[in-house]
Amino acid sequence: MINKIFATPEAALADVPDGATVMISGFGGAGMPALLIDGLIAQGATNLTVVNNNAGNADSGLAALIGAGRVRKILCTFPRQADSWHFDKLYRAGKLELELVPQGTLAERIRAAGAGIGAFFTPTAFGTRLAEGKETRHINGRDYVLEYPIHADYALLKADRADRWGNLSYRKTARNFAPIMASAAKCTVVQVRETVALGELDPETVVTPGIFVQRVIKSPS
Amino acid sequence: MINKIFATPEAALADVPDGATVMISGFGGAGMPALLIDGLIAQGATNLTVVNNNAGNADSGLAALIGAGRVRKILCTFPRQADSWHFDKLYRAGKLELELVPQGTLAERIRAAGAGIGAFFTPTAFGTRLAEGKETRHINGRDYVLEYPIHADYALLKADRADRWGNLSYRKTARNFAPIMASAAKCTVVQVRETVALGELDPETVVTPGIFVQRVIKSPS
Amino acid sequence: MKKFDRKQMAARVAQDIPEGAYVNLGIGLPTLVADYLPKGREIILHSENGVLGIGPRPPEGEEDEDLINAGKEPVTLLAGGSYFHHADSFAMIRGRHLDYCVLGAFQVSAAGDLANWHTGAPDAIPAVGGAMDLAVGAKQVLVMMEHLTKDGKSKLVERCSYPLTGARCVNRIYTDLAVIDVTPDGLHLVEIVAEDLSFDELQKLSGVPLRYRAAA
Amino acid sequence: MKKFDRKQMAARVAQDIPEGAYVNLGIGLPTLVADYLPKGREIILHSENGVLGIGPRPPEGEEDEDLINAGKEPVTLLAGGSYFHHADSFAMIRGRHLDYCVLGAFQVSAAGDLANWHTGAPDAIPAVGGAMDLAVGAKQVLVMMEHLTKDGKSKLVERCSYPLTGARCVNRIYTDLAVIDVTPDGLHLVEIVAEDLSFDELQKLSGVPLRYRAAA
Repeated sequence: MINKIFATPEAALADVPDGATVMISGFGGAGMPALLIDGLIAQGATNLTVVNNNAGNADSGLAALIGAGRVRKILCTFPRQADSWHFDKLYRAGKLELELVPQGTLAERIRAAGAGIGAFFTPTAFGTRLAEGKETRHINGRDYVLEYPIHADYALLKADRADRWGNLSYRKTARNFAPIMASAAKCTVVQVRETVALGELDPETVVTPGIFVQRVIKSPS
Repeated sequence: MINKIFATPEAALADVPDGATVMISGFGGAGMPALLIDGLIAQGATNLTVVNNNAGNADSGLAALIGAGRVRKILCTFPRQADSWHFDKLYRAGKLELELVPQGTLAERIRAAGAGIGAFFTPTAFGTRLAEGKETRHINGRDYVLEYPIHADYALLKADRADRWGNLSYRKTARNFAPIMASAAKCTVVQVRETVALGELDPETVVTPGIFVQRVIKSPS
Repeated sequence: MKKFDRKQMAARVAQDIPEGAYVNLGIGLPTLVADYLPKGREIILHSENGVLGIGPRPPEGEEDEDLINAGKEPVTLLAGGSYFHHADSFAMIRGRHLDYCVLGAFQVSAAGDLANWHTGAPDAIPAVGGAMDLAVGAKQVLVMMEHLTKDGKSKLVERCSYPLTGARCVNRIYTDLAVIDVTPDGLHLVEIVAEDLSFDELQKLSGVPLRYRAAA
Repeated sequence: MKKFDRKQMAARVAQDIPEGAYVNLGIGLPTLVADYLPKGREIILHSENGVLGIGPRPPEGEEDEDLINAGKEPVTLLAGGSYFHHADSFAMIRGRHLDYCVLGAFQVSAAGDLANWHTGAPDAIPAVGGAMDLAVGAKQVLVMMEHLTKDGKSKLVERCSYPLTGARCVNRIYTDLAVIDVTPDGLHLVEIVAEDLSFDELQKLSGVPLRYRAAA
């Protein structure tokens, strides 16, 4: 019987190696998998490349992972925040590499990885500093920049409900990056508010089919 | 007050000009907008370019549009069927141009149009006759073919439920091409089984947000 | 001269947004436009974090941490709203489905170049968010900014000195002094909004030549 | 010699599909594999028209025209199934999320090239469907075909004479005579399935050299 539901974050994250690329869902706090990030900090993997919209806030979650010195590089769109002090300090000290990506390009590069697209031309950032050194092309009256997929070894996600096949539903704007990150990682680990029996999720409303999910952890309530 | 619900197919299709590119949803009969296709036949526009998975079956729907001589060119993935006689006859007579596209490439080209992507590299069809003459590239150990978006003037779609903002839900595998076609056309016209009050569709389960929909017609029950 | 305040600026932008429009309001000053949309005019607000149909800020104590806008402020959802993931959200933006976006700016050039993400300071930590996508994607890009910097320099410039967000992307500029259209032959004044400000005075405060044009 | 019939072929393929696998069964002969998946082994079937978790054919009279597979036959949905649109469905395929696909074939070459969409006849109306996507996308591409054409020619060939569906994409071939792996150094016999057929006889019926190899 297929059962993707794991008992503990420790078990679900045991094999994350040093040097892994890890996608982390969430936009600010909405959809941030706090339980899994804490699990990753406890697990100890280091030299990580992290993909997230931001670069951590205050002292918990992604900020704590960065603060613990585990992150070598971050791909994100908006690192600078009033409370991104862990990132700011390491970045200014030259200890943390930043690849700044426009938000839509970040989303499309993640989606491209999941969809088997080798590269794509996007109009975003053409003529700006973020397209410097990149291949460009004029297509049908418009200028485009060539962008490549972002693949990950692990995706750590938060969803609302899951069944044992790994089907997921989300809650409101907490959905954000999770469905595309699920498709772009070799191993997708999801923390959910609730696990339900197979068949309880309406097949019309499954947002992430279980084919994209390897491991599920229920958050303690 | 926004109200995208039209009273009749005639009103919703009145402005389709000769020479338009028209996407038509459906995979076989599932999701085929029969009412709108009949409306288009009655409306009289000709010299059309049609985008569909198939090239019509038997004597109704898309097959009737083809049989009426209104279609100049068809982009599809599987024209040849036991009952595709209208297509077969005109194609063999050289009166109907065919652009045969692998199914996943067809879907991705439609999605690219809706998503503002200028072109993309896909591994599908590399080394085959369907990639002849196309630009190719070796990226990260794999061979790819460059493909361009398919834009449409109109999309004729079938969905299950709609509200006056044009939000749509679908039923089972009748969903198929409709959500991506909705995004790729300048004017998306949808026939639905049922129209509902604003707010009756669960915001978590709207599959096609109304931003992609211009006109809605309720099918007679 | 009496300049428009932030609320007046927001109301002036709101006045130009028609019934049925799909609109993205940028973080900061542009977000204020939502409060001044004319009553009874149905306008559908998009936020790049995956929501269409944003309603007003919830009452104190009824905030939902899972329902926020791109500025990470709590919002509500109107009847008819919907949620979607980030790739779909930016497909809407990049695919030219939004009728309008309203963005803040550091500088706008006579050609409609927009600089709003980076001051160019070498030690600044950069952050771009969805601005570059909105700049190339929305059918109409509206900029909302003060006419002058804090030290009195024009934010309308011949050529942006700050790094660009997008080239030739701005359609209309709303400042605390005037409403100005970007056209193929330069900037055209639509309307002076500051009280007791002549065209000549406005021109002196602006870093680029302005032309008169009948209001749209 | 007694060849495997279609049901035996389907059962032989089914035997190799492990618990938990995500599988796409091509139109025609491969669809039959669904009927022979071992009871109690949970396997999730995908169809390119936007469904995961396909169940058995519905009883007569309970067909739903909105619930079909890629062969346009009525199917059912298992608990745990889900629906999605065509771009998402082919993202699953192209993005290498399917563990297996099973495809029919006109010819397979010693290098694993697959020809299954076009006979090359100049007057034929071509049709490709999702075959080219499946050929490049599935982690394991299994081919299921008769060993010989109707006029007795080997469908295993040095070089496909029919137009290709995909180059170097096939992993394993199931025929009515044998199971054969495609490896970097040619075709390796896994198992003879026809009764009373020697390796030498099988080799004579095959258009390319076969090597022995221990069954996987």
